[in-house]
Amino acid sequence: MAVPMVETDASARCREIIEGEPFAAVERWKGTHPGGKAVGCYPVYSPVELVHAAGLLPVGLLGGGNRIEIAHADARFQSFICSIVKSTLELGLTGQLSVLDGVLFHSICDPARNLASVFARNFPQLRVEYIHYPQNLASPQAVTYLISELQRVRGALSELAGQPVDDGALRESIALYNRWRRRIEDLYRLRRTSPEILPASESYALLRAGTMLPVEEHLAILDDALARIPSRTGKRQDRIRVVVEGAFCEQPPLDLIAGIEEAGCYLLDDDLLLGWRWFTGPLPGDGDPLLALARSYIDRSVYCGTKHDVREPKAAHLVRRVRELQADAVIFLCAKFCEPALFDYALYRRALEAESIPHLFLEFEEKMWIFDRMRGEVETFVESMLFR
Amino acid sequence: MSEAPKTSYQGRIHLLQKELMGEYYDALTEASQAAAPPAAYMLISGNPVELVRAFGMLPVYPEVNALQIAVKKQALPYILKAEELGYSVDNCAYVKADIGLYFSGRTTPFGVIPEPALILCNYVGCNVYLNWFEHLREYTGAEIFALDIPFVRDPAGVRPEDVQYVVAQLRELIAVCERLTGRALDWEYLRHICRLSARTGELWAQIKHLTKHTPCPLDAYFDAVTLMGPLYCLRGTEAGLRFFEEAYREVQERTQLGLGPLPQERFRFVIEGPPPWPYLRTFRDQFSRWGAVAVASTYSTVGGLWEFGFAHDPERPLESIAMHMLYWNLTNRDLLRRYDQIRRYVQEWNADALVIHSVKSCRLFSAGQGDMREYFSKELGVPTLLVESDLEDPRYFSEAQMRNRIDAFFEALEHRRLDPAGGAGR
Amino acid sequence: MPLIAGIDLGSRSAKAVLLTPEREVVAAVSVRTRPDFAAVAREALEAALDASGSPASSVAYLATTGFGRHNVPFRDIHITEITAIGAGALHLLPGMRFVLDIGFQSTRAVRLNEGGRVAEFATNDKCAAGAGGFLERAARYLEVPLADLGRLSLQSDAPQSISSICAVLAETEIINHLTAGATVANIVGGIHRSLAGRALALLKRVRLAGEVVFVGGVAVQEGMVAALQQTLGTAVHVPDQPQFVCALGAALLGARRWMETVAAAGGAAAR
Amino acid sequence: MRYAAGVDVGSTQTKAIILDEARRIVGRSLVDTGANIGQAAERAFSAALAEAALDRDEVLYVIGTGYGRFKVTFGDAQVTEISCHAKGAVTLFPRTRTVIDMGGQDAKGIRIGEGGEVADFAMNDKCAAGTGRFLANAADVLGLSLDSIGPISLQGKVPVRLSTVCTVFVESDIMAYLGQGKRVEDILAGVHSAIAARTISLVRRVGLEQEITFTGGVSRNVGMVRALEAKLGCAVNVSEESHFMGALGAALLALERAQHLAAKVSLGGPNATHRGH
Repeated sequence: MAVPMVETDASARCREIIEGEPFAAVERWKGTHPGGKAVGCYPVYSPVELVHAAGLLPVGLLGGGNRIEIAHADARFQSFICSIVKSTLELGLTGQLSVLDGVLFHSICDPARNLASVFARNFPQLRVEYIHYPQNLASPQAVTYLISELQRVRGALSELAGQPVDDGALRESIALYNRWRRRIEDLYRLRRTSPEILPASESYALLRAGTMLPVEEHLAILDDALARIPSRTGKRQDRIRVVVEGAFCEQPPLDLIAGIEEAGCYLLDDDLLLGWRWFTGPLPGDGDPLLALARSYIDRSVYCGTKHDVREPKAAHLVRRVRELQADAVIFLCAKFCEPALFDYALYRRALEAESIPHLFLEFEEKMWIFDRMRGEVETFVESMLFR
Repeated sequence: MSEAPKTSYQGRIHLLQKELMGEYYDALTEASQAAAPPAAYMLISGNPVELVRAFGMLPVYPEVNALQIAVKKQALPYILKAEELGYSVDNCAYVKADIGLYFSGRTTPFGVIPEPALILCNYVGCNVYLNWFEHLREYTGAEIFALDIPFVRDPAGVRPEDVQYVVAQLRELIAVCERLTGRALDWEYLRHICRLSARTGELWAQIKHLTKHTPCPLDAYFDAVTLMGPLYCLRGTEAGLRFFEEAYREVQERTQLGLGPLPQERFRFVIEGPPPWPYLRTFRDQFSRWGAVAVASTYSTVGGLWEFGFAHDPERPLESIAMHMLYWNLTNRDLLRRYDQIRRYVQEWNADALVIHSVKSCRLFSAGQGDMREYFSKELGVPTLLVESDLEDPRYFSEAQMRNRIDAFFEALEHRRLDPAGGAGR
Repeated sequence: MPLIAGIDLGSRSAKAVLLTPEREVVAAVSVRTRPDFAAVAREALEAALDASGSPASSVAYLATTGFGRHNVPFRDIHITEITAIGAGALHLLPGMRFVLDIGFQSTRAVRLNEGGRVAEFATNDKCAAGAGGFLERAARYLEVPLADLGRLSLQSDAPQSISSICAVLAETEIINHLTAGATVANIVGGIHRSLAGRALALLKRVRLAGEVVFVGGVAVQEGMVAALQQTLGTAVHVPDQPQFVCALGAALLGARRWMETVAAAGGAAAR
Repeated sequence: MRYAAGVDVGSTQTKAIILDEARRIVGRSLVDTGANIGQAAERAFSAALAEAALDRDEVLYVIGTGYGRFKVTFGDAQVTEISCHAKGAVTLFPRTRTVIDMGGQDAKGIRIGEGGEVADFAMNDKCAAGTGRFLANAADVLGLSLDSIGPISLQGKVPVRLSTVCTVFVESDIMAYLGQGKRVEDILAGVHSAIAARTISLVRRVGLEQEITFTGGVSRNVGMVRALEAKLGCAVNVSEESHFMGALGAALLALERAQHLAAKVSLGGPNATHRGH
């Protein structure tokens, strides 16, 4: 770490969870919840409130990271397909997803859609649901359609859970996740205001662990971390303040995030695990919960490379965010072969150059082990910004 | 080495097609100068061209423009132009060629592409469509309509909610077109256009079934793509219908005469995936050398699956247009439905093998084709060859590498024929 | 007299440059890289000291750059290649705004601002068929000494296109051209053309406008320079010993720091 | 007495083998391919003839294979190296069911059917990761000879993990590990294990039925043989002839052809069918 700091128990625990055996935390949960079932949520966004309300454990299905050796999956998906598609399939082909009872995919990109089919064919014991979120958000029909789609998913989840999901339970889950997202927002706010005491790599670890734990348990961890971290002290260094964009699906290794910081950046904001903090405000707790979910998706959710809203261009969002945070630059951290991110980059770059906001483009793969090359580029970028 | 046989088939349809496509691009050129009739940019996969025509709008297909440039071996400069603008070498090259073209004055060797009055993004399966038209909207500033087509995700097929959703959006689209063209929709004219499309689709379907004959009267891949131009650019017009009446006559005649595209048909194969447009001829010859003919292809069904029973319904125009986009085309169906389609081809079209042409640009097609190969070669025992290149970017085609794999594949098939003992895998 | 050293630890060779405080080059040497970067750095430094006939004690400040810049425990500072290249190129050819560096395994385009600082840069993160290592392997296939490539391509009348994205497939292309009976000169010409094309793409990413300084090991090949002139449609300047520009830049920046800090603080501590 | 020959024109080396009717090798040669491929084929064939002390017209049938097979202009037919490697492997190791072939530009997996024919095959796709070139580059970066890296890799105690099997970017990975002070033998062990994993997942596309025979230039690399065996959990057949396998297979096929023709049986195939057009 740039600033020597004692890691809080909460952070240490989270690091264990994400660097330990995949899904060990889920195994533990199943141990204490006989008959409990877990549902994998493939990026980007899954209606976790529905999963939770059905009494199922929503689990982040986020690829194999850099500990897995691809020995089967690259026979199914070619070399020009991104890593997360292959590593997720590899987990399945090597029996490491047996802890899951269902998986939710949605229309984020073409490889992910075909992966859903390959899952259905290769893992008949898994309940595979493919969700189509509306891409015509300007249409008044979108809400009606999305409610019917969420209704369909609710049906599938209650079949899996063996119990109906009633509106009451759903409202409670919504309230719970509203609280959870508020805490995550607190975490990001703290990082923005005091990056010297909360490195992005640590806040990421704290967030990432939430994709493996029951939300109730994770809320306690966040409360603990948020209580302790502010009392830390650390010297604010002469670094550039950046917004990281492009890693909303495949996730970069923790060490890469740390490496970018150490190369001289404070990461004020990012789109890592974006789907888990999808809504920009709390969901209404009263009224029809499906309507609340649908309306929030359409009118109060983050901008994202996999969500196409003709009502407002993504680039405008990004520029506004950079201005709001008074960031010096944007670092694009795009997963290799991630078409949505790579396409967005062309539009973002155009908008940033019009606003003369400096930016650096980096490509990563979750399976990376050494980052010297990228780190060198970030160092140069920082040098070019600090001594212009 | 000795010269191998090349295709002998150059029929009336090939000439007529050139003529009609020439006229189509002349119309685009005129429109680009007169700024009328209004041009609607659309995508090939199941689309509502019938509706667009009913308003007298001119359908423009960036995909067709991109492939025409590739066929003329002129795609690379446009692709590089787009890469200068920040597009990645890993982005779909159709998009890059089209955007490179847009920033090079929209002028091609075969015509000038008009500016769009409407950017009609019919999101049928391919997610790249969304990015593509989002970007075109950014560059052209034209009005965009994002026609959202729910993916076929339910084993049972299309859901009533999906149809209602699409029909409702079509009604919104009608309002947009009425505003843009200043004319009200003439429902009778729309029904007339649907009638033309229905008849056209029927003839196309019959041609697809004629390729079950031995010898196969036309190559269901290399010759079928010739027919696809008119199918997309002229569907719903009298000229388009006349072309398919002519085409059907010619193919049926060849069937009766027992004529195939090659002097001798020695292998029948099904092919999956779009062609390598910049090297179409080279690629075809590598099969012709072996007397191999494509009897069915998935690529020829991206725009519609008429051969499996679809026809536009003049009495229910919006519903049938919706069903065309939702269900009756290859791209909006999940991968496993594509496996079934290919299995039917192999069995009912009596093929010896499956060839998967995996193109980097189009992940909708290629992502997971290794699993497809697994399914056909291991579970069904269909000899399967997977080769890679691209549909637009010449930098991904390696002639020697391609030929090496194709030759090896047919050497093995041949060997198995001569030596039934080694019938393993058949 | 105190000397400032700049060492560029690259993937193939380590280059050392020695400067007087007046920015005068007294030695520039190159040694082959070995796994132990620290040892290689020492070796390069000693070779440079021998060449200049100065004692080890005369090294007042050491700046490292290149791949192994972090692995030299006795350095005073490490600087990234791109920053060093910018400083070196601008020193040799004042007023230049664009620098192209083609080394063994990476190609870089840099845009400098008035102060000679890096304003923008781009590297060949995708395709090593755009770098010097590719030329070396090509030379092996074509059975011509690397040194002759430059002259050879000048004799090409019909350069063969090498378009593959991947260096390995590009090698296959070369073999195919040979199979098809193309002349070696035309293949080399084609290789230089394709490298120039890739360089142009990189330079466009930093908004090329104006003349270009071409540095790095590959810059010694006339044929490459000619191909660049043609492809870029602008003047391409190659300084003497272009392969030392990165080490020189490190030494120059080192000298600046030495002046500002070490000297101010009363001279470098005995090393 | 009838003779037949196979000439394998590879990207770096060209090999020729001449067989007598009893399928005994009576002549063999190996020359560098170099820039003039046609000449290389010619040189290799002449050298083999010289070793066998035969005249050209005593060799009834010649098959060219390898990337430069169409430059074997004096040949009677061309056959891809896939068929040839399979033929050679099955002849030397009759119980071969799977052939792993690693050459400079290509990696291949071949499944052999009951009849000894090619039942299925898979080759590296557009991405050249995992071909022999990868090892050559690794050797280059480390300043070692290609022949030495295999034995050295066996000394590795803690193999490093490469983040890429990209033949091009392995260089920066290796440099970085050197920077971190990793031992050369551990880096090489990591390199071999990464390529073995990549190759096996390629071969898995056609199945991994035993016995498995390892052919091609890389099969001379003992480090790769061990790495493959470790990951496969079984021994692989490797022959002294392994890197002559293509030429040997071509010669065997040529001999069969010659006998077929003598028996007036026509075999078809594009070249055979249209010879004399």
